[in-house]
Amino acid sequence: MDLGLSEEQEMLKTSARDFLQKECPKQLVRQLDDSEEGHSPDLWRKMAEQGWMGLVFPEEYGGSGGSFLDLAVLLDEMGYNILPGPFFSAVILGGLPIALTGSEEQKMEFLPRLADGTTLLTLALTEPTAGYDAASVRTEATARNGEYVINGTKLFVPNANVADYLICVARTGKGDQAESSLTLLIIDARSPGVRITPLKTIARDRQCEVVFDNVVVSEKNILGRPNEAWPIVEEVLQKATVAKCAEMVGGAQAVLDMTVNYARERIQFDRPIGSFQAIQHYCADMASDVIGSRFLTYKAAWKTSEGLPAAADVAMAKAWTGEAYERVTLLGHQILGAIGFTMDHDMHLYYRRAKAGQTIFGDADFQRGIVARGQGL
Amino acid sequence: MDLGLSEEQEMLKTSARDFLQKECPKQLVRQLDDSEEGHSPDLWRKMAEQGWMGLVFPEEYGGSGGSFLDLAVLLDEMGYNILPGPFFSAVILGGLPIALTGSEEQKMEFLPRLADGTTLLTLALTEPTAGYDAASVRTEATARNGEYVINGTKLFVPNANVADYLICVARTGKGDQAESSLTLLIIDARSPGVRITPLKTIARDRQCEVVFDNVVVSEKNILGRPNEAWPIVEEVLQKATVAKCAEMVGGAQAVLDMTVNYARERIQFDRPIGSFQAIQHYCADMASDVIGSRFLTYKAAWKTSEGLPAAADVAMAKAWTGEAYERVTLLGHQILGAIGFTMDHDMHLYYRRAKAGQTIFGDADFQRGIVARGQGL
Amino acid sequence: MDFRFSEGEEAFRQQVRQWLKQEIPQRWVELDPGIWEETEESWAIARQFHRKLGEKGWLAPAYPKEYGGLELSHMKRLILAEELAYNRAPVGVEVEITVNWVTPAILLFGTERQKKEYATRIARGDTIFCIGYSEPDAGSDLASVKTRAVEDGDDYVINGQKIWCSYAHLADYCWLAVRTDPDAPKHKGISVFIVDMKTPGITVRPLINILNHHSFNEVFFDDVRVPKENLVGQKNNGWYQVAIALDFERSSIGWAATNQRIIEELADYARETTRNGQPLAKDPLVRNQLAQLAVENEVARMMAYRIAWMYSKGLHPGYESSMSMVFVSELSRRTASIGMRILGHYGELDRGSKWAVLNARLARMSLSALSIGVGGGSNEIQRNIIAVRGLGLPRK
Amino acid sequence: MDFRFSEGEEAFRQQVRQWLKQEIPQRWVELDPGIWEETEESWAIARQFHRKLGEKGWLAPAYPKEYGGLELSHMKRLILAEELAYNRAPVGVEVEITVNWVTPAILLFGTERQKKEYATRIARGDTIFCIGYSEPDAGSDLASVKTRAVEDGDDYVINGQKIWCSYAHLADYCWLAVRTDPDAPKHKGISVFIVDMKTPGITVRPLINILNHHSFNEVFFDDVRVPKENLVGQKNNGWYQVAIALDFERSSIGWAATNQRIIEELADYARETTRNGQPLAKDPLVRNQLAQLAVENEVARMMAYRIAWMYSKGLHPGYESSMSMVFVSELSRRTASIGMRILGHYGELDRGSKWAVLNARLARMSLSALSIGVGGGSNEIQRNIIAVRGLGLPRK
Repeated sequence: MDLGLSEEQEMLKTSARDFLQKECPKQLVRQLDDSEEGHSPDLWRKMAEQGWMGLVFPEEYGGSGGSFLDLAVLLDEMGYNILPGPFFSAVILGGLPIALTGSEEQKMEFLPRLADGTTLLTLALTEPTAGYDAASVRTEATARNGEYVINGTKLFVPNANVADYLICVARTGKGDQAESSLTLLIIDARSPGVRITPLKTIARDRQCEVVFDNVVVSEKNILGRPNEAWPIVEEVLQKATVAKCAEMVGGAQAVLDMTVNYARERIQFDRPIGSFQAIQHYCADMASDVIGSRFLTYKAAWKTSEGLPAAADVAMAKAWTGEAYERVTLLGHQILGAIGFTMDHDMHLYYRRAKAGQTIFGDADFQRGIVARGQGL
Repeated sequence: MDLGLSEEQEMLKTSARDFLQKECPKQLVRQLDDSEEGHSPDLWRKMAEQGWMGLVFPEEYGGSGGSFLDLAVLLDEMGYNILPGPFFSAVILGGLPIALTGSEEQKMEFLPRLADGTTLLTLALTEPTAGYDAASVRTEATARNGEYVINGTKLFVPNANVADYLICVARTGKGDQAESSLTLLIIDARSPGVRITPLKTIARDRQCEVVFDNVVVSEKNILGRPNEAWPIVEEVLQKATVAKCAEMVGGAQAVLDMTVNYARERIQFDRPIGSFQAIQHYCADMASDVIGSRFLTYKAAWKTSEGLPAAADVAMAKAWTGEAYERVTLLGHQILGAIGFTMDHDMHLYYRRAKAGQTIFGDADFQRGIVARGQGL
Repeated sequence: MDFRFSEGEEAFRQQVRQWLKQEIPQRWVELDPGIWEETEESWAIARQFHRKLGEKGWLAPAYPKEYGGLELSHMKRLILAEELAYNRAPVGVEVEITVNWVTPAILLFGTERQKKEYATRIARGDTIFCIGYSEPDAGSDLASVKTRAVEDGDDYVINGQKIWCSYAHLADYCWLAVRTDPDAPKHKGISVFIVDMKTPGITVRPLINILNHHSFNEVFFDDVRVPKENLVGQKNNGWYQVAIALDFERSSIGWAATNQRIIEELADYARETTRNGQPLAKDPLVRNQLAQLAVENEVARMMAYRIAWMYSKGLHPGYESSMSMVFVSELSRRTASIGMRILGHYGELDRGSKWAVLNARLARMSLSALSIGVGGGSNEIQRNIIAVRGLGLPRK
Repeated sequence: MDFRFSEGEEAFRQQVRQWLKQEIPQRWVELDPGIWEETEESWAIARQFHRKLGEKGWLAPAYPKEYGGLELSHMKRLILAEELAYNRAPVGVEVEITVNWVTPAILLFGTERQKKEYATRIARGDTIFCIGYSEPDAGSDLASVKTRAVEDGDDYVINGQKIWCSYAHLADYCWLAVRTDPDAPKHKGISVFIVDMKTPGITVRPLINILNHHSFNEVFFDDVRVPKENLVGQKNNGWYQVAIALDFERSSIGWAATNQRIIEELADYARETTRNGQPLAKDPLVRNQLAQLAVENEVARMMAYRIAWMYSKGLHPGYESSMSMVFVSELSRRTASIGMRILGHYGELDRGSKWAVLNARLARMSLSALSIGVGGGSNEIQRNIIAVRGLGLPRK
């Protein structure tokens, strides 16, 4: 048993922290949060130079063949620094399905360009039900002379507004089971009939409405095997869930650090507020929440990385981390008081992301449903 | 609006507290808890002299015509002093159905003897499903020549071991609805075929298994109208639920008082522990739980007393008070530490009753189900 | 015991409701601003509405009639506050502050001139105060005030800085606590002044809150001259006066009524929304959560009623107000959190977004609720008060 | 990172499991005593089992081989502790105390004679200590010890009273903290002695716990003569020695494993029990609660693993142990509470009652769990430690 990171991972962690502190100061975070696109091509280029977008992809496709655990370490630091932009959607939601199920040709086409920062992808999965189940997919792709015509509305699609390609989960048949007639299609975001509208969220992430109105793509754009998309989607979702947990762990850690520093320095009633027992106990509970999140998340990430069955572990990590991150930010705000209620302070940036992280890929109740199945319930 | 008790109720409260402190000291509570019967005929006689058993029954049946709210005030004090014995089962579970639906003859037969302390009754409702719904009643009463033959097993019947009569809820037909074929029958506890086994509970209340094995009673023993028992049972349950809340409010108040006194006096690290912020905040939360319980309970009791629809209020009171009483006792134990873990201290007596109170007549989740219906969900 | 309102009180409630139905501007309903969400437009609407309320005598219904009040009973004031909040009338924090903190203190400690001049205008809705208590190094700890006032002829000359002054950029006056005796012990030597915000030397600098609105300000005092007649009460007695004022009827009923409305709207939403092929209202977890919110808000409401009832009995609630505020503030956060969770991804959508539901009120509330129970008079301090004043636990 | 145990460790786990399957007496399974539930019979079984464990070297596997230990790796000790607890082996609190508090302190501070004499016998399962720290006026506050030891020739003469001495009526020795210099500051002037419980002048008076068992005692010392050679470590250095000892590997893995077993049994029960015509396991609220317990216990388990892992890396966990204990103790209470709730009326039934389910373990646990995280080393103090030592928050 080894609960520590490897030397290489520690180096990755340190270099990521240094890079982000330097290249993505909170000032830039705020600027991007407030911008229309929520994406800095300049920062993106620099990240590509760090090799981050290709971290987990094989070397033959321009990646560096890192492990999923390496990616978790990187995401942890991104969460710590609340990096805005499409990294998560491009690499995890966009890149992973291609790496998992793409043809050699597709891999060669997309992965190197993802890795070198020239192409952005995302996954268009959820629809107005806002659920992560197969039955919720109603968008239809109808076969017609070697082409597919796509119609439907996708909702809460991350970073579609800057994506070059959308990987669309569409219904291509009328199987008995909701799961058995879904297909992945790679769609150029500039195709006629694609309409992308960013939604306004409190996390100021870029979730979008994507409408497909008689969008025509070639059958060569099918990713993986027709009607057999769901197991791939499930695998991507599972990985995305633990990846999101890694981000949240970093965020929660940052909130703890920020709060403890404040409590050490802020004087009230002639004492640092961190000397009051109530504040001490809040901080102790925050620390406990953070470490719990860290271990559950890294266990799930490690299992994922090793290719071991991890469904229950991932669900446990998300159930705990999603709620813990919210608790940690709420206590952070409680301890900071009025100063944390100002735009100028960073605390609310974390709080907003905690709320978004709690929801995406299924909230704690949803995850506990998966855990219960794992318990044989 | 008047959130205070009337002068008479204040007097009842004071006299009940004085009486119980004198006649039922904790020493007697422990003795009764440990005894086989859980009942002191001597104390019972004295309570009858106080007019407590007849408090809510009309004067013509030996009662004093008090209101349900008066009863709540009395139960509050009984909970404060954790009075053991069959008062609750005799007066509320046994007496109320007779007062609500009994024939003149039945009222004359049972109520005066209940009021003067010579007869004990209880309600035999729940069965091995342990649920408070009509469908759970499987015990059958089969009509035969002006008699009924009763077969079945009742479980968790309070104080059946000392009851003279059992009011049995039995199935007398095969209606379409579970609710439509239930009948109340008054059964002499010494009838052949009645077998009563007290169960051992951590609250050391006297919940019993009652087996009816071909028990024969006359059809004159039917209470109310045949096959129409369920609305009566529901009314009794609703009243019993708020009555139990009143008991719990008193118990929670006692725990708060006991804990605050201890925190004022116990010195650790050269200070009273009640001066530590953590302990102060625990106590503040306990006080908040107690007052919340008090208001929700008294509101429900007042509505019940006034004959106003109170289903949602009663469910709210029970949902809150059941959980609050447990929280309060848990914090009480936390603050008391080791001393509270000894048999000699009173705290655990309250904790045990809090656990029992939480369960009986449906736990908080069950009550929230009723509240949700009230919300139109 | 009687949990009913009297017939007269019920009639009054109906009267208020009717009036609000007519008088709340449609534009306000569209704007639907939450707490700490003043814009120039919403502020303008609110000021108009204040005057209307003032005309009815409902802006400061507690005041003596001679100072523009109605001397309305405590129970009716409770009802009024409940209806205003439930119906989302354009009454903001600034009125709460002016009406409930400033005037009562003026009436208690002020000169006859001050009472006449300010109380009456406040009751009419003509005058708004901001509060100058907090300083950068004294948030919860008022006794640490450093802003100085020095006598000079007929004036005091004030220098220093205040922070968290809500609506200072819009207020007519500041209710200012300053140090007038720097050599006295911390709690002594503080005085309270009424300062015209147009006085030269006052600079107001905005602090944008996390709802992206300008409610708070830093206020800088640079040789600000205030006539001596604007001293309220006794010189150097300010800490005591402020402590009394903070203790005035802080009505938590508004929060409870706000929650009530939102819990009802969530229930409506759950009834009307289908998820996984069945109404959300049939999901046992959702039912359980909404029911628990309803139960908790009933506790909050009763705690608030209790305060009004105590006043009506001539009792003076102390720790009971603290308890009520602690409970309702934490419940507001829970309501926002659980509400957002029930809405799922839709809960994240901000006001003005396509696909937003319930006018994004839950998302907004999840942010605004972060301001409740923190800072000056934080829930930690309130819990200390409950323990020490309410339960008699030792201070040390 | 690697969350797996090594092959050797897994093999060791299998070995322990096999052995426990053979060696746990059937009678013990029937008795199924929880914590603080020693009876004469269960005590006798436990003492037998201790000797068996001792023979395997598994009673004190951490000790140096020369004192009867196995010098087993930290990870294997973790596994051993986990399997013992999960399989409900007859190992009580008394062993935990003796093995994990007393001997490590003897090995650190004791004379060679003390090490040889006591450590070896403890490792064999021949000797049990009780702890004499708490006094009526010093529960969490060890520095307030008043029991006095005065030098007299070759002996110390001890007078005073101790309380909460678990198993003092059954123990062979007492590990006793007393004041040897009444004039020194509170934290100085305390010394630790090994006292034979058969020494004249010792009176043991039972305190019956709320499980109705005799675990705790008051112990009175009336001119008890203890040879000077029984002083452990330096005179007047006792407070420091005790603080170190309290800091020794306190394994929370036992609690986590105990919870794990119970959560699994609750899940079994939910699968096998029909309520309202469907298996309890289909009730969404029950599913949600059991899943949450499983998640929380996974946190508890990882916190415990972390401690062992840190030791295995040569690190010395401090606040990490506090965190682990706070978390698992509160989780144990939640497990008992939620478990009882899921069982409904059946959950209230005590051991030996007709109709009891899961051997009434939840009801028993709901009582025994009241003892965890309270009193000396309470969760409040542990949270202070986390804040101050772990997070660097200021003490004052």
